[in-house]
Amino acid sequence: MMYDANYFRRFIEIFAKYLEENKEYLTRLDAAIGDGDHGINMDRGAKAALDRLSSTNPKTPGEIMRTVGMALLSSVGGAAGPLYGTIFMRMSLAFGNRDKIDDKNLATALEQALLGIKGLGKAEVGDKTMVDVWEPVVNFLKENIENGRTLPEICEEVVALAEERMKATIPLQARKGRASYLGERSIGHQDPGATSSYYFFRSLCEAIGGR
Amino acid sequence: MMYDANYFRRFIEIFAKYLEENKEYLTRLDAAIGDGDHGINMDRGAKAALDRLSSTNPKTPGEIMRTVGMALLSSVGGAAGPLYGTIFMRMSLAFGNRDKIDDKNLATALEQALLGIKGLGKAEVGDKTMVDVWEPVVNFLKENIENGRTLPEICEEVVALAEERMKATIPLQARKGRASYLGERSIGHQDPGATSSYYFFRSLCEAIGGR
Amino acid sequence: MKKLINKPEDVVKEMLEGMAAAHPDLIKVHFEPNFIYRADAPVKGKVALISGGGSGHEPLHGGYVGKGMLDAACPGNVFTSPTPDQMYEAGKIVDSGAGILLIVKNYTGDVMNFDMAAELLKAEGHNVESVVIADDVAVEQSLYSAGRRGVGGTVFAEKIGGAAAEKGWPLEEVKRVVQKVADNVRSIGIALTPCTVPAAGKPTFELKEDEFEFGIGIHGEPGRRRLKMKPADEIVQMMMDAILSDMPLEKGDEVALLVNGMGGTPLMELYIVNRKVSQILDGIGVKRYRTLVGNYITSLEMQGASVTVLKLDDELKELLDAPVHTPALRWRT
Amino acid sequence: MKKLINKPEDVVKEMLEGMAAAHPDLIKVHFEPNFIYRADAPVKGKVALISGGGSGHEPLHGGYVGKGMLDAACPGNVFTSPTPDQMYEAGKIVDSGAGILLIVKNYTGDVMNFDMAAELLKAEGHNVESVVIADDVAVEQSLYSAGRRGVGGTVFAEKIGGAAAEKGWPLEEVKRVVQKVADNVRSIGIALTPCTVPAAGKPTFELKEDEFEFGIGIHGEPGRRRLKMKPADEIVQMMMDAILSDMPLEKGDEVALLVNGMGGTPLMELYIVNRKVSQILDGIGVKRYRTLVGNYITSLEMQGASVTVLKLDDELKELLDAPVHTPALRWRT
Ligand SMILES: Nc1ncnc2c1ncn2[C@@H]1O[C@H](COP(=O)(O)OP(=O)(O)O)[C@@H](O)[C@H]1O
Ligand SMILES: Nc1ncnc2c1ncn2[C@@H]1O[C@H](COP(=O)(O)OP(=O)(O)O)[C@@H](O)[C@H]1O
Ligand SMILES: [Mg+2]
Ligand SMILES: [Mg+2]
Ligand SMILES: [Mg+2]
Ligand SMILES: [Mg+2]
Repeated sequence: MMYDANYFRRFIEIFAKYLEENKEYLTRLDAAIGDGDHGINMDRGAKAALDRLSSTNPKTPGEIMRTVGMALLSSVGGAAGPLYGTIFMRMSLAFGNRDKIDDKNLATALEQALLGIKGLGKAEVGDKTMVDVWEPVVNFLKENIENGRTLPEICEEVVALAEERMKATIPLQARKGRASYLGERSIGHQDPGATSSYYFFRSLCEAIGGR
Repeated sequence: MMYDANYFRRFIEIFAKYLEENKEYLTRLDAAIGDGDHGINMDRGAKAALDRLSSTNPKTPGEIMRTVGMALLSSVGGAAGPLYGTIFMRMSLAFGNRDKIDDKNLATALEQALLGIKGLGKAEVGDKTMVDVWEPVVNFLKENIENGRTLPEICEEVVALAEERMKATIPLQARKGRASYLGERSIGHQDPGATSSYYFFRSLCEAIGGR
Repeated sequence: MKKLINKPEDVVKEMLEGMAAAHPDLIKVHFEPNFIYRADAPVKGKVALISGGGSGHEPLHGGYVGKGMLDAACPGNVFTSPTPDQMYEAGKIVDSGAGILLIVKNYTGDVMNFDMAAELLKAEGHNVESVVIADDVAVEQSLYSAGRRGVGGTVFAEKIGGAAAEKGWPLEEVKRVVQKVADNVRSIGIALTPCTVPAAGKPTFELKEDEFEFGIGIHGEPGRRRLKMKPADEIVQMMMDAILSDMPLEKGDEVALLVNGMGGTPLMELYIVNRKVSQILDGIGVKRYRTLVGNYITSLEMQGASVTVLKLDDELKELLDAPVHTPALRWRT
Repeated sequence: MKKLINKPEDVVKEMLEGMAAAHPDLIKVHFEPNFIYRADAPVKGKVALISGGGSGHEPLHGGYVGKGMLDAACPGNVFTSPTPDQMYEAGKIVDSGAGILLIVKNYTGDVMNFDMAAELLKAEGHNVESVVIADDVAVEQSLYSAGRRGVGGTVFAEKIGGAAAEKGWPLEEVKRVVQKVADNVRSIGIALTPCTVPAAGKPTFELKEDEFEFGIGIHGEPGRRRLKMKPADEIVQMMMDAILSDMPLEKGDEVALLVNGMGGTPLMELYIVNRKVSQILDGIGVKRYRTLVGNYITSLEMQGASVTVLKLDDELKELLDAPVHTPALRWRT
């Protein structure tokens, strides 16, 4: 499988749509254990990214990801801004100036993004952050793609895994980010960043259908 | 009729009891068209007066009234403090150092008190203040006492008149005091000071029963 | 009612104790009767400025006691004018012989209690003058009311009068300049929420989610009108219309501005108000000489704001800029 | 939600415009990216202090820009850390060549965004150092969390660091003394009511009439524990126990105190809090060298308070007392 610039534009559009639709939901999740801005921030960031995409009209997948990354970095703020900004910047670096991205490139790029998040935030699986979704999902993708499967073939499994790991943050006590200040009171709530990460992977998968 | 120191002590006790019982009521009336403190202030003042009476134990009607007046002046504050303070101070002056007060003395003292209120506050009948109760009631008392009747004989009429004039403040627009700032919004509410004045005259009358 | 207090009947006393603990270099506190006075009072040769009023308007007046402003402040119970004995005892302590100026906000209760105190002080040989501040343009028909209320203009009156007194001006001169402030200052206030007097335990009025009160005073009382909620810019436009129609300012005039919070308003919102106030004044060519934004005269935890505009001349500018050092206002010292 | 605002998405921009209008002598405002900077920046030979964080904590940080305190403040959206481009652009304007000290409140988002800005500035040859403020003793198990939050101690860090920079100290020395403040300051906060982020339109949490939150931060987040409402003295005792058990103060030690309102608390209540704080410190023989009471670091219109205690030595005392002239803090100038 090869993914061209259109695919990545579609991915961003779908991700932005999910963030807009779930702005209040994400904000409510963040209000319970954080400061209630995650949905507002991500929606503002996604809109800034779409604006930047349409005004600068980047041509390659790498340029698209860089444009989105820069837009998120300078508009989201909070913890999610640098984290999501890094995700897209790292993916852009991994894509280089290729016109089309294959499954292997994609897996490598996502792995780089995961390393970026972990380097920045120092969170491990189980800390009740977006890493709880990212690490298992990226590992699953990497393994399957190394074994010759393609993203369209494993899409349903990816989305299901992301959803499962997102929900699995509920019983955890947060050890990183703002929710950690709540101590045991953070138990019983779903992590907002894990939830937006679920939409990330879901959008990546749905973008394929629009080919 | 002659009224001794015991009579005036009883008057103060009854007045204090009414103010305590109607603290919230007076405060509610004042909240509607003023700043919601009339009941609190009058109750605090009455308690200060009782304290002062029991600690200094004045012997004559004039001393009792002066003690109460000073206590009100230095504990009530607001508009009601000087007004009620003046009422008791003027009555004290009119009583002089007599041991017993007759109806004529009483009528004169109340007339002096009315002059005191009007001199201080510059309010006329119809301005929606305590003067709306005081002026007709004092005129009624004065006339009847000049015609040879005594307070016990006219008590019921005095209380009824005071109540009627108190209620008659409801449709008025305030032109003096804090309620005047509300303009037409002051219409439809009973004046708090007129209401405490009704308790004043009612207490003065009920104190007779306790002789 | 949820408040960081102990017993409602103790709030004023405990507040005064807390003030004394915070500012021992600036103020002293006298209890029963209650007043706050300059730590270095009486200041030789200097006219003594005394103000006061109900508590609940903090930092007014106690926060303005100190060098270049008040010599004493007499706090009544919450929203209740102080009693004459407070001003009387304060006057005896702070009068250095140069006389006393009473700065009185125009409320029936305040005026009567201060008048009584003035009589008591005069009877003992003190030279006493008063200026009444009545700057609230919300009170339209002032002939048919107790006159305009004294609100935000009081802060400027105390600052400017205090500067004049600090310079050693005689009583008549200090009175003249405070009266000049009173004559040239206008204010208007609005409320988004009511406030709760501790002893009452309930808010003085109720407001729906989509309503605000226009033309409030500073005692948690309802305003002149209840209106549907609007964007800040429209509310400020109404406020400025009320002020400017009462105070014809000409192009080139200079003003001091006070954009004041009622106690529970975030500073962010006050700056948003100031933005529009400034735009409106700039639009008519009036120069903003100095602007204060913050909580200067409040109504407990009420959310709302007031705007005060003082027309300046050279004399007022110099006195406004003069050094001041009090718990709540400090500059050039 | 009832607020004196226009559109929720415009609050930060309009607040900045209102600040620029109010304080043209002290600050300038840059838009897109947003930051507030000293009107006289860059100040030759002086280390530049930059701080920032989410908006909604006013007067922090923008109100502390000026002589003797910050050179620039970068406001994010309400309760949201600023983005790296803000600190980057601010740094380019305010660095006179003597280097930049970033004062960062310890939140994951703030730390990451400031770190990124530091990288960008270093890449362009600026000398950049950071100090992270983490003074909130409410965060008990700091090993199992993102570490303690930065709250009221930030005000002292900015004041004292600003004084050191103003004296012309080199970057390492300014950093050292700000780190000393960070090491010797402790805070704790409580809330009686939540607050509402304009863009969210709803309060972040709900509290019953008889409940309060103990151990809150400054972002309208719930605290460590929800407790039944108590008299002020008992609440303050709990707060001081939390601070003092983390910060063994000895008889004779001197401290600076900040009794801070969360934005919607009447000053009266803050003084009532200060009364008890002072009694407790006096009780253990700790000397109160200087006390600030008021709204210094807030959470929009939240009702509540925080207490910050900074242990002083001669160096810190001198720097604390040094002249400062900003919109929100001014003395000796
Ligand atoms: N150290 C970290 N590592 C990874 N993810 C983190 C970290 N800290 C926070 N997050 C994620 O960020 C989310 C919160 O984002 P957001 O609400 O936008 O930022 P903030 O907490 O600054 O308000 C959390 O739900 C969590 O998933
Ligand atoms: N000028 C006046 N003359 C006579 N009575 C007045 C005057 N002003 C106010 N009052 C009376 O005082 C009452 C209010 O008293 P109170 O609430 O204790 O004082 P304040 O208005 O200062 O809060 C009013 O209801 C009115 O009857
Ligand atoms: Mg958040
Ligand atoms: Mg009243
Ligand atoms: Mg009153
Ligand atoms: Mg945030």
